[in-house]
Amino acid sequence: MRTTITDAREAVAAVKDGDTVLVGGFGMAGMPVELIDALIEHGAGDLTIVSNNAGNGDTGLAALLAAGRVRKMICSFPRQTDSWVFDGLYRAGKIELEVVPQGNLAERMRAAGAGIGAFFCPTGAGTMLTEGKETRVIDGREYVLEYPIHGDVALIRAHVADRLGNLVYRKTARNFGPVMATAATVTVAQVSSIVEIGSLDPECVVTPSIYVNTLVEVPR
Amino acid sequence: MRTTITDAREAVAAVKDGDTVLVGGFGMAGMPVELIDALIEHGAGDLTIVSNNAGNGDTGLAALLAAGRVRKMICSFPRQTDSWVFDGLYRAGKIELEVVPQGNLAERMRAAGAGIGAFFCPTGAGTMLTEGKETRVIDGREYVLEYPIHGDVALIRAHVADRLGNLVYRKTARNFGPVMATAATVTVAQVSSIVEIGSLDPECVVTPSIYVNTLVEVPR
Amino acid sequence: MSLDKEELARLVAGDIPPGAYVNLGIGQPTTIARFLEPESCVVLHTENGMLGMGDVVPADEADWDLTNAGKQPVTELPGAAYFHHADSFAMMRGGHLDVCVMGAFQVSAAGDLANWHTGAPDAIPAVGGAMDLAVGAKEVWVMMTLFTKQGQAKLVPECTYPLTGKACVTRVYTELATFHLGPSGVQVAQTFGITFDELASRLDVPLSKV
Amino acid sequence: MSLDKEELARLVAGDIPPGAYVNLGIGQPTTIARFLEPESCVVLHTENGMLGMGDVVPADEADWDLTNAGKQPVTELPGAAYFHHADSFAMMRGGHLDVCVMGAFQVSAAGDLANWHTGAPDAIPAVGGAMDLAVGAKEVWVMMTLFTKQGQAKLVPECTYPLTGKACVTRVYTELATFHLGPSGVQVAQTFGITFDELASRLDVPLSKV
Repeated sequence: MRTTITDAREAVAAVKDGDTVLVGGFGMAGMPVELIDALIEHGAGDLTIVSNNAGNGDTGLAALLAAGRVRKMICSFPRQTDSWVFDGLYRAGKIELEVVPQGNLAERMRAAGAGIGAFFCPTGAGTMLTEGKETRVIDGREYVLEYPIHGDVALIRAHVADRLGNLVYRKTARNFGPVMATAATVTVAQVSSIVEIGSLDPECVVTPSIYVNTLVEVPR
Repeated sequence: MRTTITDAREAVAAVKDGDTVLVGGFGMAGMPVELIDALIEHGAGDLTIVSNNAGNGDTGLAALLAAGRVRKMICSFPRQTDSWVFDGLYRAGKIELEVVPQGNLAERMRAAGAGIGAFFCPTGAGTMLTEGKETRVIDGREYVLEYPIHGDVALIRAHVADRLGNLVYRKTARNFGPVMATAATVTVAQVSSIVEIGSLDPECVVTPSIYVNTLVEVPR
Repeated sequence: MSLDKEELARLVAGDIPPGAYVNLGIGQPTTIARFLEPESCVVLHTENGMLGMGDVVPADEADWDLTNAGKQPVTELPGAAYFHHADSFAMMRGGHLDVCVMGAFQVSAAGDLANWHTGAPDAIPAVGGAMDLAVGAKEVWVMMTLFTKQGQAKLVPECTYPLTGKACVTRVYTELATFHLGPSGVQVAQTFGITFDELASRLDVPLSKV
Repeated sequence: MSLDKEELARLVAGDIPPGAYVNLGIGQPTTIARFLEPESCVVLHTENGMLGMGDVVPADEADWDLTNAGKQPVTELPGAAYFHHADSFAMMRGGHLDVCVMGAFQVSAAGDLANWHTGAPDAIPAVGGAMDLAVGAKEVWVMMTLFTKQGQAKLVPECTYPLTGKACVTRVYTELATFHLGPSGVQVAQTFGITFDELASRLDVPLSKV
C-alpha cells in the first residue's frame, strides 16, 4: 500500500509495547539514529531489538537500552569497546541476549521476508550457539535448522528515496537495511533526501517501494 | 579467481558430458543464444538443462534439444505455443522432465549459491508437484522441504560487464541470470559490451565479479 | 445481463484498493491493467522481475528485454524497479503483494485453486509462477467464466483438476456473479442477469448473501 | 629468527593466489592487506557488504558509510561492488571466497577453530561473522602466535575453548612455523628460528614435514 511521508515522531508511533523491532546499521553505518531517538521519546517498552550490535556509547540504541525499554537483544556482536550500557544491563541480569551468527541473523530475516518456513544452515554446526537445535546431515555435511526472525517494525536508514518508497543506499551503510525492510510488518526508512518519482534509476533501486511503509527525511 | 575474457566456443568448453547446465532467460529475454549455439557445436551431451522454459521455435535451447544432447529438463513452464521440439521429444519418451514451480526453481538455485542445505517452502504444498516430498507444519502452515539445484556450468546473458567480471543487466532480461551465476561451479556470461574496471557504479552492480568465471562479448 | 469480458475486467479493476501492489496473471487478468485509473496509484508486479510495469505494447514498439510474465512486450512506468527471479518470488512468497488475479479451471468452496493442469494424461505439465502466487499474495482473486463451454460449474465443492494451491482464493469474479470466499463460506457479493436463487440452483456449493 | 608481525603478514600475503577473493578478519589479519601487490589483483571482501575494499584510512579522511568489518573507515577500489548483508553472507556460506584469514585462540589438529569465546563464565558472548566464514570460505587460514603469553600451545589436540567451526582450518601461520592441516594430519611447511624437532617437542600434536 501507499508509502507515507512523515516525521520521525509520527513514524515510530507504529511501535507498540512488546514489539520486535529490527534496527538497521552495522556500528553507526546505516544506523537510523533519529528514528531511535524518536522511539525513546515515544516510550514503547518491553521491546525485543534485533540489530547487529547492542549499542555504542550513550546515544542511539545504547540510549534506548539505558532507558530500560528493551527486554531482549538478538544480535551477533553485543560486546564492543564502547558497549558499556549493554554490558552493565547484561551483567545485572536486566536484559536477555540471543547471540546469532551474523550471517544467520541476516538469513533468518531474509527467510521471514521471503516466506521460507525454516532452512538448514551449516553455520555454527557443532558449536554452542546451535546447541539444542535440530540438525541434519545432507550430502555428508552437518546443517542446523534455523527459523525466520520476523519484525513488527523495522527502523532502517537509506540514502535516497523516491516519493513512492523506492530506496537506494550508500556504500557499506546498505548492510542490514534491505533485508530488514522485507522482514517487518511495518518498515520505516529514514533517508537523507526524498526525490520525485522517476528520479531513481529502476536498474539501481535496492529496496523496491513495496517494502517501505513510511519515509522520514533527515538531511545529512 | 580472475575472470577470463574469451569467445563463445572456448567459453563453453567447460561443459562436459553429463553436466547440469543452468541456462538463463525467460523466453528470449536474457537468453544467451550465442553461448547455446556454441554449446551445440561443442557437442557435449547427456546434459541436464535447468531453465525456465524448454525452448522456443527451432533455435537456441530448442536446437540443443533437437540435437539430442539433453537427457533431462528441469523447468517451470515447458509447454508454450512454440515449444514443438520439446513437446515431440517428451511425447516420444526421449527426454525426462522435472516441472518445478518458478519460484522454487529460483529459490533452489539461490540455496545452492548461498550454502543452504535445504529449505521449507510453502509453494506447491498439497499439490501433485510436491507429492512424496517431506512436509512439515510450521506455525500452522504446511511447508515442503526443497533441496538446492547446483549447476556445473551456468550460461547467462547480461548487459554490460567490466573486465573484472562485475555485471549489470537490462530490464526484465535480468531474470534468472544473477541467481544462476551464484549456483554454478563455472559461470559464463555473454554480455553486449565489456568496459574498463571502474566504469560501473559499485552501487548498481547486480552480479559481483566473484560469481563470474568467463566473459564473452557479443555486441547487440 | 451478464457481464462481457471488458465489463468484468473493469469491475475487478475498480475493486483493487488504491496504492495496492498487484500481480495480474497471464491471459484475461492482464486486461485489467487497462481499467486501472492512474490516480489509483496501483503498482503492477510481474514475476519475471519488475514492479511498476506499464501497458502491453505492439510488437513494432517492443523492447524484448522488457516483457511481462506472458512474454508480451510492455512498458516501464516512473518509479519502476527491476530485480532478479529469486527476489521477485521472495516478494510473492513473503506475502508482500496485496492482490493477485488469476484465471482458473476450478475453484472449490474452501478456496482451493486449480488452474495449471487439466489432469489429462497426455498433457505436458507446466506451472510457471501460479503456485507461488497462490501461496504468496495476501488476496488471491480469480477471474473466470462461471461455467465451462459444456455448461459445467467451475465453482465446485471439491476441485477435480490437480490443485495449484489450497484454501487460497478469497474472491471469484465471473460474468454472472462475484463471490467472496472465507470462514463464512461462499458469499454472493453481486449478480449480473441472474437471481441468487437461480445461481444457487446451478451451483453445487452452498451460497449465502454478503 | 621468529617472524615479527609485519613479516608474518607479508608471508601470508605472498601465499594468497593472484586474483583470489579474500576476507581478512578483524585485527591482525587486516594488516595483510598492506602487503598485497596491486598486480596480484586480489579482491578483498568485507562481510558488511562489499567486494573491492581498499585500505584503512585515518579518521580525518573517513567516510563513515564506508567501513570494514572492524568498523574502521576504508576506501573503495575500482571494480568494487556493494551488496546487503544477506547477499554478503550467502557469498561467504556458498563457498565463493577463495581464502579467509582469521585470528584464533586455538586450532586443533583436525582443523577445528576456536576464536570467538574464551569460555570464561562472565564473558559476554559475541560472534559476529566468524562462524559464517569458518564454514564458508574454500580455505580458512589462521594467523596467530603459536603460544599464549603464558606459554601454552594454541595448536592443540582438541580445542578446550568453545568452537567457531569444525574441521575448517587448512593452514596456520605463526611466528615460529607455518602448518598445513588436512587428511595427512598436521604438516610443518616452514619454520622460523626453531627446528622441526624442537617444534614437535613443544606441541602436543603429531607433526610431519610437508
